[in-house]
Amino acid sequence: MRKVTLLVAFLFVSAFLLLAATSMRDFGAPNDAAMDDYFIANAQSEVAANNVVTAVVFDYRGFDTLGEATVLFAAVVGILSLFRKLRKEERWGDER
Amino acid sequence: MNQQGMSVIVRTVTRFVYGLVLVFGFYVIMHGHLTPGGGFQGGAVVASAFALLLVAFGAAGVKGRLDKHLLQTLEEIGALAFLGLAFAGVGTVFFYNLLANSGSLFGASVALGPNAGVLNTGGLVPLMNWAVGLKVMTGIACIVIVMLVGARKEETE
Amino acid sequence: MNALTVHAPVLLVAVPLLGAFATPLIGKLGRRTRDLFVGLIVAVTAALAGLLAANFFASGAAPSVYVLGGRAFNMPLPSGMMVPIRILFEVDGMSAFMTLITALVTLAGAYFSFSYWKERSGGSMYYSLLLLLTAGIFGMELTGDMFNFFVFLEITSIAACGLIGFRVWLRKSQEAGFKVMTLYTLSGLFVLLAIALLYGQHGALNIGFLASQIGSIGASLVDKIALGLLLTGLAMKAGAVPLHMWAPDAYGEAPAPMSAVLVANSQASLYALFRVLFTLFGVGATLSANGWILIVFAMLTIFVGVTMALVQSDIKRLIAYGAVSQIGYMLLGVGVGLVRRASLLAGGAALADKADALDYGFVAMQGGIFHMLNDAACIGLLFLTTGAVIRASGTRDLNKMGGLAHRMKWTTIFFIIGAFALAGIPPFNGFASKFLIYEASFKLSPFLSVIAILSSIMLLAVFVKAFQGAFLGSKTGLSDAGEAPFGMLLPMAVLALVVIAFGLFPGFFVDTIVTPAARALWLGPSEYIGAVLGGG
Amino acid sequence: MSVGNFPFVIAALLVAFGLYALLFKRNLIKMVIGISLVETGVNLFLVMVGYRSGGAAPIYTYATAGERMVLPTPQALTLTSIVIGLATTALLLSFAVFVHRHYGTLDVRKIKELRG
Repeated sequence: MRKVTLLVAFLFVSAFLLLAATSMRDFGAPNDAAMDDYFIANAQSEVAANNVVTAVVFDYRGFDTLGEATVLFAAVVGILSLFRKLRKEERWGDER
Repeated sequence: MNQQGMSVIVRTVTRFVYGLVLVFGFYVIMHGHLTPGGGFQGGAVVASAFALLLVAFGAAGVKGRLDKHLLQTLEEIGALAFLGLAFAGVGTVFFYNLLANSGSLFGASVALGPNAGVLNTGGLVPLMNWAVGLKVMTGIACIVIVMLVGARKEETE
Repeated sequence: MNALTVHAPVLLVAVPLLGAFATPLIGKLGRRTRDLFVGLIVAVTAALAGLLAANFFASGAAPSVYVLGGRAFNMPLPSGMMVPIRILFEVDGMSAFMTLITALVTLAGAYFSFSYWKERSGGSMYYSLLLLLTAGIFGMELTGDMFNFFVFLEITSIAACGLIGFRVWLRKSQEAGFKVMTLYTLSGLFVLLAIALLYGQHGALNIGFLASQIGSIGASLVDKIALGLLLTGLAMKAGAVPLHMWAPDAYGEAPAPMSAVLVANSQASLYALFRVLFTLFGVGATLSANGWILIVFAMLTIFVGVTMALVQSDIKRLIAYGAVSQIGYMLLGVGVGLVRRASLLAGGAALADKADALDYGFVAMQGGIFHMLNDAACIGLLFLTTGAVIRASGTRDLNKMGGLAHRMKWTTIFFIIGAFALAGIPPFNGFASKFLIYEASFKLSPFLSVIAILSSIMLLAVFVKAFQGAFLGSKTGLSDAGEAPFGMLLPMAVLALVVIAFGLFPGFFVDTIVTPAARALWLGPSEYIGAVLGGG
Repeated sequence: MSVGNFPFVIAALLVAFGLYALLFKRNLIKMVIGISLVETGVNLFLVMVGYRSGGAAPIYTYATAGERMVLPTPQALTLTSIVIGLATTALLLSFAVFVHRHYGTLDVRKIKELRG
């Protein structure tokens, strides 16, 4: 029963994905690139960086990068908290 | 692979390669605004050098050299530095790049179009690269060490 | 407008982030200093949320933008461009309303933790994760950019899972951590794939711009598949049945105050779901079908949540299923509103004329949105009382507890308030919002309203069982049980006061904060787009 | 020669394979591998969306004058999502270590205290 449900869900989602991929526009021909053309044209004058990708990562979309650094920070804190030293009273299996 | 690390060949090669990998990682971070790469990529390269040390010498072999508390502190400092650089522009808008084209440190303008690249450009971007690079190298190294040492403990139990 | 008001949206994210980064460093100075610091950061964040909301609701409720890294905070478009280049934050009625909920719950959860988590190891990391979760939730609610939203979604996922697995000595918490992280990641990847599809079609990531594109040229097949992926991913993250497998585990296994914050996290996903349905695909998509999908989700969630709560003997898990069922009421209210809105649009009626208490669609929206706030307050209260109860008795099994009412008078009273409010008994806040939902959904279909009312009654039975198991009976086997310390009672009392206040003066709160929020969704994307692209 | 949208189909297939591993494998580590596959597929899709035929990398250092460049935004987004993927994978693997410590197995059929 469980397996059949999973199989149906899997086939359904996969079919949707393939449908989305086949009805996309052609590869290598973006519909609307106004935003990216702006980056390519103005990264040197506005950010003074030769690498447009870095200009996007740290200036135009800098807030994403802050979030990304935060995600890594959260993972480090989470992993350190899993492997931390426990106190004596925190016994295996205590539900408090 | 045992607690003492791998064979003498691997350890010798590691001693040679380790420094080169570090230098390459720092190069990638430093030239992030000019060539492919940046803080994340360079940080990952440096962290891979730490991982190489761990693999070659074992958890016991690097015990004195890579301390996880120090790494964690450095990571927090990197994160705070990045956030601080973002706050620096708050007089105008959060994340405003106030050093770009200002003429001060990293503030040189760049010639439009293809050029050879000048290191002294990019405003806050190179500084952020360094902050993120510090954060990523210490963060990933911290993850690798903690997971390796933690997994070891389980085997001996 | 002064500088603080201008920068309030971004400070709401940046201040908790600063706290999260600095907490492990400050933690080296000792527990008291760290608690003071965290308390200060949480209080400042809550004050900023209050300032933002007060300023917004006082100023006539037009959406405002904040451009990150631009030359001025209110210039989304560079000269001559039609596309917003930078990431921007956008505050409208709904997001201002959501920040209030998050601020309330995190305030209660953090201050409760100061005494709840006092004797535990890893306190600095605990508060760091809490602040990261807070920052992520605020970011999800305020951002106006699809990819930025995804980044904040992932921050909340990772921080939440770190908190769920925080009690490593419990085997169940580790199982829950793995399961929840898997499903959160999967939902995040669905959202990311949808973003990639939308970017591939329209070459932009700004929600307002995408909405105007979809509105003007109509939703293509790829857009509709992206909508399906967004619906699936966000419903999964919000814990709607049949994608709820993670929710009871997460709420049940996290430390008690964090369960309350996790509910706020689910509500932020729910907010994003509404944002997608009303703003991103507000015109030009199959609105009525979307509404009915929400209603089906809602009925399943209400029914499954309550029936599963009936058979639990673990008090935390019982309340967790109660929390799942409440998500269904919010979905029901907003789904009914969406169906009604679609039929009004098809009939050519002006939506602005219908945005009052006379049209049942708008009333349903008010009910669903008001219920988010009410649910956060009373579920938060219930989780906090459960934390106090488990701490006093040392077990979560209702069959082993008993007689706590003799020793924990205040906790008992707070539990009764929370339970009655959640089951929708009159003088409390749950009744105020559930009544609006019943009334409005009855006009769409009596069947919906009957199921919703019956489920509420069953929920009351569930809580009577839990109350009888935990609090009534003789004083047995609980030698060290005593009243919870003052530090834990105070946050509970604050939430109880909120529950009572919203129950006694629902009209005032509906008029001042709920109606602008409901209007922001009901009127569709034109105002939201106008704030970004100008004109409108 | 035009390739139509065949590359997108490849990325979608990769996502589907990952989903298959996630849903039908019984080992926690293999489930993590499934998640990683889905992630890779989505990242591949994202970076493909930004390709412009004949375009070079959007970096001006030593570039040829007047050259066509591919779109920079998807590359930045992919960079972000790769790091996010790294973080989630690391956390998932840590949870797997602890599940193994508590239950002594990685088989999902034997780890089922949280049912119902």
